[in-house]
Amino acid sequence: MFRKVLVANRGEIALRIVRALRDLSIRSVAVYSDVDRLSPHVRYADEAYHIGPAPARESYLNIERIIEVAKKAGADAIHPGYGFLAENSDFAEACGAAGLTFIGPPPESMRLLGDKVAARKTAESANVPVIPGSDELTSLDDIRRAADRIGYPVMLKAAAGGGGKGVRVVRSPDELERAATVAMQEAKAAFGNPALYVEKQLWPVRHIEVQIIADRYGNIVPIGERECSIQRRHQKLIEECPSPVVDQLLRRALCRAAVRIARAANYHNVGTVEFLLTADRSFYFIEMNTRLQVEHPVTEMVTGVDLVKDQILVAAGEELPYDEAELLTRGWAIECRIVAEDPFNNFLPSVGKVMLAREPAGPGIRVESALYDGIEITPYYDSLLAKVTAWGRNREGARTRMKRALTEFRVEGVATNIPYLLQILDTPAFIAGDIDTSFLDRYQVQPAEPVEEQRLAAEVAALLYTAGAVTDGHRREPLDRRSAASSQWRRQMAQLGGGTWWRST
Amino acid sequence: MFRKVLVANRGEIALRIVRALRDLSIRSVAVYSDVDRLSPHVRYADEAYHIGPAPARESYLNIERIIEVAKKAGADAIHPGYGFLAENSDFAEACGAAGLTFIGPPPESMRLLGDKVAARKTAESANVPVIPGSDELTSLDDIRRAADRIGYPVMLKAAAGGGGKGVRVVRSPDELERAATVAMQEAKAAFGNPALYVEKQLWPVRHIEVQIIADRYGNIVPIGERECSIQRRHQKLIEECPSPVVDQLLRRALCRAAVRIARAANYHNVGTVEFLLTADRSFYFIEMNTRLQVEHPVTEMVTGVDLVKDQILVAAGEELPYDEAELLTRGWAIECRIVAEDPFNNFLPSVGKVMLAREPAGPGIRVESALYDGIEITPYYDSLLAKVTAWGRNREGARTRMKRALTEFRVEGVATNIPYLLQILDTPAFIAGDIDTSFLDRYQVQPAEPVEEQRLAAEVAALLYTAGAVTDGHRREPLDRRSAASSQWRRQMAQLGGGTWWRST
Amino acid sequence: MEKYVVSDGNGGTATYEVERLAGGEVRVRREGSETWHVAQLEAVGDSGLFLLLLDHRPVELYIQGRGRNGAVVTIGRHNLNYEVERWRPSLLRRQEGRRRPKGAAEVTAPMTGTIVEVLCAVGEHVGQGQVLLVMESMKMNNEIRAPAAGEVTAVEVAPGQRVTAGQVMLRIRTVSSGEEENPR
Amino acid sequence: MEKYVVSDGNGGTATYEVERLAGGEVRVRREGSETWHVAQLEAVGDSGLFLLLLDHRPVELYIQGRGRNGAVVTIGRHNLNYEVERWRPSLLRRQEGRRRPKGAAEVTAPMTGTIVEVLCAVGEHVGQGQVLLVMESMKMNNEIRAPAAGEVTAVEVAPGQRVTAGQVMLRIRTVSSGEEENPR
Repeated sequence: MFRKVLVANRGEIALRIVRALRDLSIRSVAVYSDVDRLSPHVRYADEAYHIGPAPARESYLNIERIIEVAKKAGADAIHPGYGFLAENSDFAEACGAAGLTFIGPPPESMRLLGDKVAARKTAESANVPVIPGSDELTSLDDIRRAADRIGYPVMLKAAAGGGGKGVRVVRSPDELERAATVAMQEAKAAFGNPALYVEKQLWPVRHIEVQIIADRYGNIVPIGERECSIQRRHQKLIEECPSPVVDQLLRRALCRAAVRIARAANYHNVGTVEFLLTADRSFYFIEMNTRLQVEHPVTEMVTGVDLVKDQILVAAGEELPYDEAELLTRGWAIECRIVAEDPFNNFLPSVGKVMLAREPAGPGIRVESALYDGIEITPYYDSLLAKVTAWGRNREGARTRMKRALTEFRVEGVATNIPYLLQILDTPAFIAGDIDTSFLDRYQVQPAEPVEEQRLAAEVAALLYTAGAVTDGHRREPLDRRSAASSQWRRQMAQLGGGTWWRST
Repeated sequence: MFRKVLVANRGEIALRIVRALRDLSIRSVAVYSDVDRLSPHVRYADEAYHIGPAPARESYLNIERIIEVAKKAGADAIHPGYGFLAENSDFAEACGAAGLTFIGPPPESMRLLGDKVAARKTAESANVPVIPGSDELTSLDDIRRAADRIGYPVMLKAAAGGGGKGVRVVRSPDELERAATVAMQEAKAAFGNPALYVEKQLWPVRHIEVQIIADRYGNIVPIGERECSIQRRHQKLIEECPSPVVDQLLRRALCRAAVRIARAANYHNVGTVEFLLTADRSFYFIEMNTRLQVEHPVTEMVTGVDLVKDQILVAAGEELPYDEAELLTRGWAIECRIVAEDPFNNFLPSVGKVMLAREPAGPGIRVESALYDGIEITPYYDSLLAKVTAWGRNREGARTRMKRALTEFRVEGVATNIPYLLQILDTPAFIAGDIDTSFLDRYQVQPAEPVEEQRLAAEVAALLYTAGAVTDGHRREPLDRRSAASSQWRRQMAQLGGGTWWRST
Repeated sequence: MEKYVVSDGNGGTATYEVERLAGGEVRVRREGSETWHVAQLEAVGDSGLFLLLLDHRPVELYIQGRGRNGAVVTIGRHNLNYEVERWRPSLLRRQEGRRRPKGAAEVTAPMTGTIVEVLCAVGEHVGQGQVLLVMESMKMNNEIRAPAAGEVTAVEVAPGQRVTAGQVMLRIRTVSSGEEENPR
Repeated sequence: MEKYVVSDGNGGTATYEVERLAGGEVRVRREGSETWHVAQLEAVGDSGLFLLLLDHRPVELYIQGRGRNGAVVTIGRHNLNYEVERWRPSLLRRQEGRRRPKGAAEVTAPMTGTIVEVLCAVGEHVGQGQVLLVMESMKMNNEIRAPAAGEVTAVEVAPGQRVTAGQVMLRIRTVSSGEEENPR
């Protein structure tokens, strides 16, 4: 077993890993950029090393520096978390070259599954359905033939590209020529290669994924599916386990497919196989994420498996301590991602100081967070502040507990999407589990004004606060340090009998 | 179903109930004494009413006032929590007379099981073993005959008494006369009645209890056992579910016995049947607690049952939504009670202001707490501040997570038993599950001095703090408001360039 | 009995009668309403969190003082900015004067980030809500929209430029009702 | 290079050499040790919680300032009380003088509560750790023990009496080594 592991990440996931290491009695080494020195992942670790300035490419993406620190600290292994270097096969190889275990799959598997075309071929070879599509095409005639064969609507995608760049949806044959011409121009401009490929546009679809874990001895265990159809700009926002539409038969088929792909890719460690599921209950492989997933807690709460602990164990060469038949699933879990974005201002990221962070708790609630009072939210990293997972004996039980938890969650000083999440949880479609990947695109944020009851409370509070009619004299210094006058006045008030101004009249 | 429920309690258990009510979409009414206005159970409730000054007899034990508030607020039911009025059958009857549902068993069951002798008879009638003992005795000869029949060691207890008052352990016949004479004198002085009864002293024993829940339709479901042998002064400190020594056969026997007693007492709602378990795996009924138990979370984490939610449902006349066969138990849970007592100062209760309360979180950890930064711990109520429950796939997994959680838990300003709990968790006996009710009596607190590493860190911190060598100038106002000089000096320092004193040299 | 005027940032005002009760409670009535409310406000620790008990309803609020008479109250998702003054006959009229919007608007950076695209030019007339700029922050592109209809009078940023939160990026002369008069 | 003397409440002192590095880090060495340590101290929010990074080891501490040069540092279960002064040749001698315990001790109430029993009387000689009083608080009886051996010189409470935290309940003249001299 490892004696010491470096965690090459930050925020809530780094803290999650530090905690798992502590549970395993393995020493943890945190790394931090200039702006993260006070983060909980640093404070809760056994050791901590500064690795550079705030921008990720100079710190959390700095392979050389991270490996240097790991060797200096005497670590045996590196856990990459998710994001940053987690799917970087060069990093995995560099770890190996430095004599450090990379806690993740073998670099070859990462490379194979990271290449779109190769991953698709792997899935086909494993008898897993992929989205009907063409090879690379460069002539309009070939594109038209492919589209006719596949059937409209189709998507045109840059063969050399990635992300959403150059993607065009074509609903009917008469739209094809114009769309293909523009898409080829864009592809050439963006990637230097005009080649396109044509893919069936499936709609409506659900995003369903299967969690797997594999050891080095050929044991591959699927640990249930997750439903991740609630997405905004391709960012998952609410995930659940299990899916409201996956029954035992479909679950078995999905799990078998996921295991076949993992086996075909010589995979070990944790991974997630993503599928699209259409209304007729057909599923299609999209891609495999070769790392721990943000939404892993929903699986953990329903199955009782500790994915982070177990991925460390299998990376250390241990055999999986359970097989599929031993895993008992129980109840339902829903996760909400709390991000620093303002839902009432076009989802602008909000930065600044969190004056107060009070997290929810109580039965069925798990919070993964690196918030603390006084944390500065900076523009350097993604906007994820915390994850709340709610467990219930059934979906409605998890949903109501999630609402309770989000109502308890206070983040003052920085706008979050909590009110938006509360709105989504109350839509009839979400309550019914009737969701697909376009759900949030269709959903309009309710721009709620304060209700009369709130306005009255706020006015009365402002009145009592400024008039000094605060019980017990607990008056705080104003945050606005510029207004020294106010501060002085408050001090005078305090000398005249505290905030209990009323008592002195 | 109820529309509105008054919670006649305070602290973490009142908050637990408020949360359950929210999960059920039932409005909650909190009550508070003078010192509890800012408590989370008040803040998280839908309504809150003041019921009197701090001493419990004038507030949380004031039956008339609580029922008056319940009627004023339009509540349908009252949840008593545990402690205070939870086992007061007069209160349960007063609720009924006022047209309010008491969320607990029927007053007749409470009365029957609250009477030691009647409870013992009920157990015997239900074929449940009780501790061998005598009837009430007043002559020395009768006492000697009873002791001889039962076999030494025996305990002499005041027949009219309760608590530990007048209890004497007699190890051999030659000790009997003196002990019985003194015990009768004490009993007469304390209760006006010198009558004693003689009971077999069982030792070593474990305290094992069975959680049950029953609806109004005769369905009684046992929900597993709890091991509560870690006690100090008869106060449970660490509880777990399941027990390290209870196997499937014994579990079945314990559960059957618990159900028989509940049925004999016409019981419904939640309740706990307590047993002593001897080394030869015999068990003896002690008493039945006719209320929710402090340690209910361990059962909840292992079974997935929400005991508070379900007790509200059955009180509202619903049928139990599960039977024994449907309950899946999974893994292991351990609870630690965090109390405001100083383990290094003879366990003196500590009162005062909690300057900082940071609770643990993460996978497998559940915290039930009513702490917040700034809360005043007063001498009016018991010293329970919070409960931490850790779940793991096995006992060792739960234990290591508990250690992690207690290490993360910070309570500044008031001494707690957290270091003591950490010591206990690391004893070989606890690790082996080899515990009995006298474990803590034998255990000596390790009066740990700071280790050299800690002393160095503290000295360096004091040095950098007072010298103003604090990074980023985050200097706080001294808590000691008496030292205005210091405060002024700090302000001057701030004007001279903040706490970054080093930068200005 | 005291009387106070509570003004929100948007020109709305309400007058309250206030009366003290025992134990720190207060009775308040909004002018124009028949209802007296019983209220009590207390700080929860030193963090800025307050508990208001209003007619037995607990309400958590976050309050930041602003100057002698001001307070920003956060309730749920709402940040409400108040000024509170003792009531005087002349007060309401002055409040009225404040209500009208000014004829110019500044578009400031809502967060630190980098300008990706500028989608308007000086002299251009833009509609309320029209996208003026795209800026990148936290690995996301964000559209900055016009707060009001008007004419762009200045563009102070260019693509690739790094801006900090609060920095003025554009100026707009608005064409709303505020243009006719600008008191004092 | 600066030099400081750090004194704990029990007469222990340590002298430190201090040197500043870039980025807020500091190099410190305890006199008598060969080892230089790299340290950095920073406040986590405004709550009194601090992070000390000491040779790459993160240590959370809770610090309360006391006067101009004092700090109470809580580390783990320990509350340590320090005074820090710039080093001067005369300093150590003065520190020495402080070490000796005084010849009198007060027994104060550790918490608010009610006296249940008084188990000693004026003039009685008591041993260290002997139970002097029983007081009730939080529904529990608690034994108050003698902090040192000595003679009880005053009993200021009686059974049934309510006492508040910090209130003097008993006075003891101690018979420890401190009695021979009482500097200044």
